[in-house]
Amino acid sequence: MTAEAKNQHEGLPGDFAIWIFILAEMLAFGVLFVAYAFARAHDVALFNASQETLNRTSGAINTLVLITSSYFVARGVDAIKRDLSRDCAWWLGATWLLGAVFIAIKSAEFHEKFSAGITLSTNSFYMFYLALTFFHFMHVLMGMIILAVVIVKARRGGYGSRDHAGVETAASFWHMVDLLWIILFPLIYVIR
Amino acid sequence: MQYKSQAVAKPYFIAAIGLFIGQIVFGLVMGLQYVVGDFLFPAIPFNIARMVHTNLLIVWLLFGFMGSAYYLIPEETENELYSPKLAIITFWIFLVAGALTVVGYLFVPYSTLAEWTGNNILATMGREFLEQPLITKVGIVIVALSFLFNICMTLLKGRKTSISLVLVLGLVGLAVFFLFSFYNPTNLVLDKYYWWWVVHLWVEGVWELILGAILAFVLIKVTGVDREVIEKWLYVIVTMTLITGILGTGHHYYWIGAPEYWQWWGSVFSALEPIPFFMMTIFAFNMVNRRRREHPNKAAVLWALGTGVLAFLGAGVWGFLHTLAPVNYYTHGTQMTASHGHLAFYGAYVCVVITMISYAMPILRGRAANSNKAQVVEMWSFWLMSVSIVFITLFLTAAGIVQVWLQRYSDAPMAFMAVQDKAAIFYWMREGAGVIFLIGLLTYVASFFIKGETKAAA
Amino acid sequence: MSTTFTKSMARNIFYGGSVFFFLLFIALTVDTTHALPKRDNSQNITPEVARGKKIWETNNCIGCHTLLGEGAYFAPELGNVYKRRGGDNGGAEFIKGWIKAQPTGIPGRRQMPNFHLTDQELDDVVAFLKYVSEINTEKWPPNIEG
Amino acid sequence: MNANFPTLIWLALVALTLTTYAIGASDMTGSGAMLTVLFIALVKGQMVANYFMGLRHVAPGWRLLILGWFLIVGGLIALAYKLT
Repeated sequence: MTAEAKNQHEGLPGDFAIWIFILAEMLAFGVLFVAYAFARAHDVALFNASQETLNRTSGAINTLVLITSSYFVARGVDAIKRDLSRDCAWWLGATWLLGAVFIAIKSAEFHEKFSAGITLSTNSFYMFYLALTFFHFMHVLMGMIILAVVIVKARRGGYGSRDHAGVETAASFWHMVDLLWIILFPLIYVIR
Repeated sequence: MQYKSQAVAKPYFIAAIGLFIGQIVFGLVMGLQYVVGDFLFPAIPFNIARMVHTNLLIVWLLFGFMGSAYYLIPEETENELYSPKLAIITFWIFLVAGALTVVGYLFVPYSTLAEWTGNNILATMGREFLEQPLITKVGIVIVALSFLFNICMTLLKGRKTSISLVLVLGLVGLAVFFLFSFYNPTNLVLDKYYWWWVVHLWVEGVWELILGAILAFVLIKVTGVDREVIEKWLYVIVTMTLITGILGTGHHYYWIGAPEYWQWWGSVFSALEPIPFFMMTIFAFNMVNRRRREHPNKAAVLWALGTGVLAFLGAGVWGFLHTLAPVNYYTHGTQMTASHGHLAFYGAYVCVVITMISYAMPILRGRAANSNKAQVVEMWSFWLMSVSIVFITLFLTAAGIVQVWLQRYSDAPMAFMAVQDKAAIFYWMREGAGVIFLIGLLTYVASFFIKGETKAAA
Repeated sequence: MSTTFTKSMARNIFYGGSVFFFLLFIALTVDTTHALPKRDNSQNITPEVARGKKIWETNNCIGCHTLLGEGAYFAPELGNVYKRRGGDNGGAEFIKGWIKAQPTGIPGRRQMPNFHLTDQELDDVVAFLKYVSEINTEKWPPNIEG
Repeated sequence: MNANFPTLIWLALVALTLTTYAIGASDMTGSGAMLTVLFIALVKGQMVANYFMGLRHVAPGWRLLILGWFLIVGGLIALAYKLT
């Protein structure tokens, strides 16, 4: 495994280290998704019943929020490639705001569940629902921290068309967060 | 030896190997007691021999880690150790405290030892691996603080490399998590919950940082590969270690009364724990293949590669065998656990400490590497010890399977002692492998005294 | 351009990743702490149980036995010994009788030392083992043999 | 790739999300709905990975890895639902 992944096309966007982290996270989430599916196979009635109590609309809104934020961050990367440092900072700022919206919606959902006395130990469905969405929730927060660091540097013109690995690293991580939710939303909120 | 103060590491390495021999002797005593129940009874009952075996293991590994740190920190930070005198004082305090504790185990009934050493003030004794009396635990904290003070002062003054940073993070983590050994609530579930913060977050957390840092240092020295490449992969490996190991603690929380969700979290994240060990093996072989110099110390290179492979085998593969909750339900508390324990401790921590000793000792004695004759003997000791520990692991795995089959999985489970008799054949074979291990260890010690023409000092 | 792979990014991910997962572990620990009282049988911890635990520790029983599967594998699991030996009718008498009768002295067999416990200490140890046997361990061990 | 190509991708993603939501809101159950929803998730994932993440002009190995992940995870989920 050579350190610089030489390939005839362009290299992976951003820093290779983040890609090792992204693949590890996707592996962990993938295993948890499959674990959810097989745990459900043991107790379909309970899962379906508990699933009804979820707020599917807020889940859908969150999906739209994350997809749009993924679009914004892609536009941000596109902007920095054309040396538009301020535009990039603006797009990333918009992405960050949508992340905050996601956090707000999700926090409301959690609050509603916790105040209803639902915890990780209530039943198997809620364990997976709370565990997976909280694990993802923490990743959104982490993504926002990374984005914030990049936004600050971008506003100071720290990136250019030749050197924007930092922006692409943050963007790749954020897209991963969106990718995970793209599976998580239908799996937990929709399929029954 | 670039810095005079690196000589401080020598007594630590000698003490480490000495205590290692003691550990193996008591291991053999216990191995025989498994098949001849009243061997040395009542002079040394099994539980006393076990305490000495496990405590000597941990103490000699700590000596090895401290010796390694005293050797590599001056070289990494490019300045003399802050206070070699303090290091020697710490050495004697730790050695005397350890020796007194072992003497206390052997010659004083444990309950009396508890009376004398303030267990009534703060009860911390009587738990696996943490059997040390209160005063010894306090002594360990003092030794750790003075050691960390010495290392950190040296680090602050000198060059800060990633290797020394990761090593010091691991050592500080080791000291911090040891403090949980003072917490011993009456609630058994809480007691066990935080007991694992000492044991698991050591050997599947911060100790892996120490392991990674020492291995990276030795690989830079013996392969001459660019430091930037090695330190980059060191960070990736220790990142994978912590992101899987921290939540991996869950695989100890299945059956001790903690909530049921730990069965999911513990299984998933501990199943990922072999990944950093796999990466470490790839990393070690890759670096050696891309080496830019032929280092005369072939034995140290063999130990470094052995560390990668055996750590992956012992901690990775044998760990994964019984980490998933549905499997662990049957293997928990059987010989399967003991088999994983042996190969994991040897493959990961014994091997890396010996890698460092094999690399550093010749230099401390004024030559780049031992003579070829000595190195051949040392390589023999590597294969004798490694193969015999693998056989110990295989025999204990077989005993574990017998135990699971007869006592746990069957509809008509047999009583514990009856099952132990059924597995006696494997315990005999394990004892034989243990004797070969001791021969291998003595061969290793002998390799230091074999003369012959040697290369000039590095 | 080929993928960049810098040490500084690897270091940042090391710090970020470890802090992230340690916080997650703390969150799960907090939830466990809240959930424990309903399942760790701590409501049955009496002074006898506390003394029994101290006797269990100061005689290093964990050096030969396992408790809830953790310890030495030389002697039987004692997490469910109270139930195995008859529970509320006869469990206590069996355990006390067994401890007093040790060592058996049968040549070649594994020996348990005699700890010279007073009757009160024996009752305390039984109270501790009874308390341990009622902890919710997710139906572990698989059967009464432990 | 003209300027508003990403916008088209974005609109497609929104549409697919609304479709998933519609399926969820309706009382369509059974493997038909499940497979459709999983397929939509796969398509959305590929669109984000290839167009937004920029994997389109990266070595095919990485793109296959991401596609493989979706196929394996989606496949196992479908398998689990088939078992019920």
